[in-house]
Amino acid sequence: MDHEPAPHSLRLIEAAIFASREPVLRRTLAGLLPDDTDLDAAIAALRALYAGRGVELVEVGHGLQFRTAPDLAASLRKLVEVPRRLARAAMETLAIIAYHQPVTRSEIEDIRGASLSQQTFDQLLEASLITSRGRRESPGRPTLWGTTPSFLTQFNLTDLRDLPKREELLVDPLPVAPPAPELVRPDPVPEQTDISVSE
Amino acid sequence: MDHEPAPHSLRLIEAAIFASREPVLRRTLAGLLPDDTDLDAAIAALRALYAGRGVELVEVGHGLQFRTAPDLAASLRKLVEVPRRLARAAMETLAIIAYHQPVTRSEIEDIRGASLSQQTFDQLLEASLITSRGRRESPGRPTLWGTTPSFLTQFNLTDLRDLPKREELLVDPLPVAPPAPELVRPDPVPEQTDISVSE
Amino acid sequence: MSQSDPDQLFLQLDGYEGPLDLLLDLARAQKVDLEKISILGLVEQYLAVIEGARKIRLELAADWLVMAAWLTWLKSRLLLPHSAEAEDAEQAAGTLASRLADLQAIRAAALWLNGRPQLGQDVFARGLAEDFTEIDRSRLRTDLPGLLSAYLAALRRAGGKRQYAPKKMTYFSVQDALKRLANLLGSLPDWASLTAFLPDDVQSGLPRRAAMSSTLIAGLEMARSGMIALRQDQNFGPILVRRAESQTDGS
Repeated sequence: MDHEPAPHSLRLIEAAIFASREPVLRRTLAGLLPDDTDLDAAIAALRALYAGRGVELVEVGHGLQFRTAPDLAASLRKLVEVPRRLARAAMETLAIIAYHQPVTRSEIEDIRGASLSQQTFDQLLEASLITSRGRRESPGRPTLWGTTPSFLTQFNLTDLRDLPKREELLVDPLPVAPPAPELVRPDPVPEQTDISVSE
Repeated sequence: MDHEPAPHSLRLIEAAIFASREPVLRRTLAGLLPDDTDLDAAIAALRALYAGRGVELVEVGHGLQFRTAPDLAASLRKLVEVPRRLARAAMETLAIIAYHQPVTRSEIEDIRGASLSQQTFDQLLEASLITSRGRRESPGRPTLWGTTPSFLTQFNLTDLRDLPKREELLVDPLPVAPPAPELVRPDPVPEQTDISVSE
Repeated sequence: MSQSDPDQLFLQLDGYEGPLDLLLDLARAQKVDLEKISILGLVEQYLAVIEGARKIRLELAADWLVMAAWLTWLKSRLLLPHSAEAEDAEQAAGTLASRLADLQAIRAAALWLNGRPQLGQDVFARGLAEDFTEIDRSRLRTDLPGLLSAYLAALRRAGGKRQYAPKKMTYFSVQDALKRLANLLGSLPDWASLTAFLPDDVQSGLPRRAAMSSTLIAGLEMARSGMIALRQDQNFGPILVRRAESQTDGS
């Protein structure tokens, strides 16, 4: 790879994305640059610059963010405080909400065939992964639930459309479910690496 | 620039410094790396990697941290306007001036039933909401105050006549003054003063 | 984990997130496509598990038993020779199969999500964020309703406050006291308390004390010039006053 010494634009968007803890929207970046700058090209150049490094540029939830490379996770967990992973019930509830949103609580319970514990629900709310989305105009006017932008950010998704389709999910026979009761997922190896490059 | 694919150590300290919430001490970094790693060389290599870029590796106290390049600060600065609210006393004073103009300061105090602090008054003057309107030809020749065109703009009024009439505002009667002999001002608000509409 | 160990079995039941969860696991054990699964075989396995669990503990959660009852019904209908009821059962079995497929899809989705590098778990964002935001508070935020309610508030407060306006005090002066004492003295035959000479409209408080001291000073003045006599029988006792016996008979 041979590229010129980074031009001012490249440095500027690098600094802008680097400075922020949250993903930076493309239009924010565009606002920093002269009107005639090719933002996509600048982003691509920046991504290339960080390819294979300890920190990578990823596109999440309509914004850009630098993140540490996934393969360094084990070493970094020693350094950075990590919250508890979501339990299986929470993950499944989250998946239902992601796929069926907007969805009521009783619909979630129907799909899982189990009642939803308050604790699980609170955990998802506290982590800002789900939020209320109005009410369904049916008897009792139950609250509808959906995922938040943080959901996209947390799971490294650009868009809800990044979620695999149902058919894609069901092609392979599922890994045999771990024998209960302590359903701790044995850290599945990420299938394909995260960077959802949008070209 | 041609450098070898960054070795694991370099990537690891890069990610560690990036993700850490505080500047990272050298000995913390050393703890992450294999014992035989030359930490100083790794840090120097990392610093070189960022030289001239939008982000630089700096040493603060005994720790290392990334910082955006100082020359970019001006471009990254983002001005957020958070308009102030007028304090209650200022709002009341302004309202009295709007309805009773031209009005002297001591009349304002009489109407509000409270003394007017210079600070409140200055705030209105500085915001160009009120201005002096000559003097009353009475003992002491007190200054008369009135609202400005900025006042109209600020409140989105085309004319002072757009203000609702006082009678329209007073849905409830004012508290009845006690009948006592000690009443100094028997009729507090002159009936006619309403809005001094300037035709 | 041996299936024959009943304690183990119960423990296992405890780990499932409801009957559907267990059914899905049992179905997957058949290692065929969910479309082609033997519902009848599934039902039998479920009932066997529940039966086994009930032998250990009677207090099995209601939804396990509700499902067991429903599956028993389903099984009996499925075994019927072709009839209207058997058709109902076919339909119910189909519904069950599709619910299991839905749950399987969700489980797969949860696994897929869990396999993503999660922010804060597997990948980390900048720890020491920099903030370039500058806040400008120079503008005013104002609104007309605020102005109007402020006006009303001011008027109301002023109206309610009037009763507290301090009244102008005009104290009973020594001059007043001299005059009053001189006037009233003529009508006084004998010793009388000095307080009797206080004006009628001072009842209490500061005005009364002021009038009291003015009257006393006036009394002392008049006593010195021999017009009256003063007497006080004891410390802090009432001060008595009387017209002087004669102009020459001084104090």
